[in-house]
Amino acid sequence: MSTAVFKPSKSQLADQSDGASNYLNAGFSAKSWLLTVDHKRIAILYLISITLFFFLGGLFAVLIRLELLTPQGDLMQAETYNKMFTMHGIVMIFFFLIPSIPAVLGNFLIPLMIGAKDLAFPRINLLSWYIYSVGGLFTFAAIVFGGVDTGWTFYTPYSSTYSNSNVILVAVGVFITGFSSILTGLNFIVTIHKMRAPGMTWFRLPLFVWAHYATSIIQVLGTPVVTAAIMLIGLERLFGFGIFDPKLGGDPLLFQHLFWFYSHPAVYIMILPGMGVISEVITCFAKKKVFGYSFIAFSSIAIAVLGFLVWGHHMFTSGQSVYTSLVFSILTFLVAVPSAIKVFNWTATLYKGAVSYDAPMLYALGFIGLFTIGGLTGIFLGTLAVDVHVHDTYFVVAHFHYIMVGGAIMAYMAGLHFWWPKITGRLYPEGWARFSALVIFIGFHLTFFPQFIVGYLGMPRRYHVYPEEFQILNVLSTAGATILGVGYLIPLIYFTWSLKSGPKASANPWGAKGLEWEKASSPPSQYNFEKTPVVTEEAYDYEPTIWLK
Amino acid sequence: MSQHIVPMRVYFVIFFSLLILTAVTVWVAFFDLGAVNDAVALGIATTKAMLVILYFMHVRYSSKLTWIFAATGFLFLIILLAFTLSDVLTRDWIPVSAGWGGGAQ
Amino acid sequence: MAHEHAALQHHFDDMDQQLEASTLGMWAFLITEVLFFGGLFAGYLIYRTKFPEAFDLGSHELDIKFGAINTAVLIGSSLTMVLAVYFAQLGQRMKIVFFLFATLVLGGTFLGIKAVEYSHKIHDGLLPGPGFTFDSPIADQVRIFFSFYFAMTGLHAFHMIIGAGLLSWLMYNAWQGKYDSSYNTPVELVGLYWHFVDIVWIFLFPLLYLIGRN
Amino acid sequence: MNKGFQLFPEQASTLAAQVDYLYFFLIAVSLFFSVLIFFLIYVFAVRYRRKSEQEVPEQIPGLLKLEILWSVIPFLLCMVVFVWGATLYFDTYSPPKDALEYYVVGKQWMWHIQHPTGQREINELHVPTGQPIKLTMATEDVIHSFYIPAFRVKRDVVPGRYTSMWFEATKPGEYHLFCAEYCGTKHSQMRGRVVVMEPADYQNWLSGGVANEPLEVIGEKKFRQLACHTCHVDKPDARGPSLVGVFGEPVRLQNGQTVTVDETYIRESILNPNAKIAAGYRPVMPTFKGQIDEVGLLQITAYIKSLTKE
Repeated sequence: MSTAVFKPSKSQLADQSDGASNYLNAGFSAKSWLLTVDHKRIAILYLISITLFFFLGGLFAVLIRLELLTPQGDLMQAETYNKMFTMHGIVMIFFFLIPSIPAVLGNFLIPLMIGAKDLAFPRINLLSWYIYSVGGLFTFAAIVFGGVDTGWTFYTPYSSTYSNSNVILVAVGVFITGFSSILTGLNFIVTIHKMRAPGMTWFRLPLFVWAHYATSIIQVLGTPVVTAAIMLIGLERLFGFGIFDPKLGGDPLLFQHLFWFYSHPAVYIMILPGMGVISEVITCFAKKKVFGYSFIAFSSIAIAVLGFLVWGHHMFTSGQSVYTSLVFSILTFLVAVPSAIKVFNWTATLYKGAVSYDAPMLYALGFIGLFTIGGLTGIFLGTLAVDVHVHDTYFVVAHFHYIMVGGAIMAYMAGLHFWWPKITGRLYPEGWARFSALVIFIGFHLTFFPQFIVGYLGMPRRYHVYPEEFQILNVLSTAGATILGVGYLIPLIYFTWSLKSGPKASANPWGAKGLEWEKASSPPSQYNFEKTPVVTEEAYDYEPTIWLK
Repeated sequence: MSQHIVPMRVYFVIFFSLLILTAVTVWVAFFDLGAVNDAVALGIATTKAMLVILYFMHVRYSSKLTWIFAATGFLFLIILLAFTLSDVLTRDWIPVSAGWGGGAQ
Repeated sequence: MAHEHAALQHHFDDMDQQLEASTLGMWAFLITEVLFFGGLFAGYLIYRTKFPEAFDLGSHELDIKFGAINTAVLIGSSLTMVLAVYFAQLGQRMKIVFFLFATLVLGGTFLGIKAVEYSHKIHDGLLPGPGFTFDSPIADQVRIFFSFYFAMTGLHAFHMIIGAGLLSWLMYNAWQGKYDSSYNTPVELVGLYWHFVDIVWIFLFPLLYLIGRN
Repeated sequence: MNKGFQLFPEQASTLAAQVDYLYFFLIAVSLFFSVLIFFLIYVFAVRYRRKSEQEVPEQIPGLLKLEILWSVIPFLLCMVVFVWGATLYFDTYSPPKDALEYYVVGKQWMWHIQHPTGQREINELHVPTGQPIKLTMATEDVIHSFYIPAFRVKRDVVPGRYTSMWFEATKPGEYHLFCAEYCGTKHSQMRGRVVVMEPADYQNWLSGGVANEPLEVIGEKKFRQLACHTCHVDKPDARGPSLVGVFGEPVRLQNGQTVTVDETYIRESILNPNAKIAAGYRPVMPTFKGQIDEVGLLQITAYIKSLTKE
């Protein structure tokens, strides 16, 4: 592993103190971006690619909602519809939600927050973006060549034997992308262990970093198992291996176990980083030390570990053993506790604060509201008898959209607004940002709340046509989706506008705590800090502290 | 952390232990001991793996952090195996025909 | 920082930090590998539980000689690998190259024997798929055994091939004199990887060849 | 079937109300916590609004007692819900002894249903009220899931084995029957209706339909058609074991193990005869894989079950 020695020269350091030299203007050629090993530039590469995938996945969502406007299948064929929801799921989960906060905000911020010059393995970081892109290309090719119709869950034997669509191409795409996720997680773990600045002890770390540490554990432990399962599907389709073929004695439930061993914890890959963002935003806009720091920190780790013990709650009706279901159910309730702890602590942080309502805070408060509903309905699904009724209905669809869209994307938006001045050095238009937060909040509820009702009524998910008494609720949902879509387009426009025309941001426009605000310029210089910072205080140390007894 | 250099002798001792264990496990496989066979084969394999991890991979001389990392992978592997197996083994405890008129129990 | 090593990357403070980070990264990667193979082991375990007779029949088809010899070969290659690391720590250039080469040869031997085994099995119609033939009332279940046999040993062999590539790259660098007592991290990391691949085989051998033999 | 706008599904089985009580309890708990959180956020947000840019509030790092309180209370509530839900769930796995057995076979994309009296239906299920009904289900191809929202029951139908579920309808009417597990192109059209009738109406319906033979009679015909009876006869020197009175009884296998003769064992013995051979017999039976479908398997099983010792 030979490498050249990069050291900022004296002149570069002098430049950056007057804001002239930063990571953005350190080079303008395509090569300086595509072969960069700077974690901040790689974060920008991710930002662009996941935005593309987000709007691609969003397009599928719009088409799905339009089709469901009427009970009949009038916009598209059943086959096309099935491909739509499959591609929506695959694109949104593997190519948007899983990389979103970690690969963009985590990549950009973790070294800055812990006082490091870069992630531990900068070239592996770049490699993981390329792996992600190659995986994305395979998936995109599968879409172009006619799509895939297995559902994002790839249940066997439908996916391994019966489906006539491009399962192999997509499987290869997801397989490859998995390694990108693994490498990102691995990079974060090592960085957080080994690259902290002097004085940055574990219990001085920002909660954002704790959340990402927990996320990385899941990425490293969970992803390989789904990778193996998808590899077996590939072998079965290519060579007829027959491991999942019931005609040979294969057990279709084996795939479900392997799949959910990853895919349930994967939900926490999506939501934990969001929880990290919320902890940062709430403390900053309440100007207060977070309430119960160590409880929030350890609840992240608890969620990551317990998250691996509950996957069977996706299989309560699958023919899984009753006794195994009982164990999975009780463990599922255990995961509820650390999530509840977080929500209570965030709320308590506001108590006696000095709260202001800038856009990131609006998104964060929206997150708490939506995540609370999403989390509580998760309890419904962990409850054995109730789950039997609502499993595979729109109740489930509503629940996980409350977590993933209401939770993860709200948090992503909160974080994007919060750190936008740091990332780009520009301010976004505050009025528009608050407006879009409101639009998204309203649009979201209108889209997904009716789905709880239609789900309990019994409308199964993945239905192209449905009984007509469900129509009114579906129309409401589609109307909400339209508003939601507009809500996501507004930020796209004003963010793009602010890149050129937004007012210049100071190093710490929010008056926030943390190394990235206090010790780095906006945008940060190429090597983050002029000299390695030394940490002497705890996170969010706004003066003065009163110790309650 | 400067590197800990292990005397070469240790490596040879481990190498010969591994070879002997391999011979033993093959030898035992030809006796019919029922379920004991499986236990012995897996026990020997685990022992061999431990020797490789502790000595060849230097975990014995490494920081506590490395110990934790080395253990974590296997711990979660056990979780995966245990839960999956628990499903397969207890699936038929309530037979399909439970409670049928004249049905099986 | 009085003296900076040429191999020190810009974002690390010193060589110790770089070494610790790399080693930890390798271990994290190996955790991933444990669970990657773990997915297959879970499948194997379940089917072995469901179809014990078929799996016994299947393992009778495997040649215990090949398996045992390969186990010994791989253990030998682990020894030569660890010796390469040992001499890298001492900074003895030619001995590093020699033991890396020995490891490569043993690894190649393993793959060669594996290839012979594979061709026998394929010739006997034991490759799962449309051409699978096995004379038994429970041939379908035996076919599942062979699915696992080929998937697991195939994935293992694939890791060996990658390992061989890494060894060749190390040999080139060692020959160039890039590793000495102050910097030999790549040798150590590839060593960890190679031993891990060895461990996988240590489990595959009894599971596929030995259990249910009698 | 209520075609109009609804906010809550009908309750048409003994289970429905029980599930709904638990559901309402969960809603009450959820409402309590959501309202609590939203109220607190609202109050704090208004009350502690930042007054000036320079304002820095008092810092409160946390309070252990509160943390314990809000960990323990949700945990205890969750345990209540767990026990409640688990009890109900266990009930759904324990059909009453007097349940009538129906057979369901799912295939892309239809439900094939057989009554114990022999009636066959496609995508329709007629049942009487006040009578526990047990469904034994199989699938010809991929995983399906048999779902009747008004009864609050759902169970996946898994290829290669039987699954089962039971219910007792309480309210006459027509209800939806859905396939809830995605099963391919026409998944959303794999649905039908459940018709619940008063017992007397059900009897009328049974007798009014096309002439139907009881399941075991159809099964017997199949049994003869496939020439099973040439070996499986009640004679000491027969090539195959007698099937009279075997159902539900243990049988010794050649390898020394003992299995109970149930649906799964019969199914396996027809499709893969030599996997588990009864002690004292030679592995001479050919497989019937490909000659018989899941429906036929269920019919023969019903016939074998009907063979009781005098």
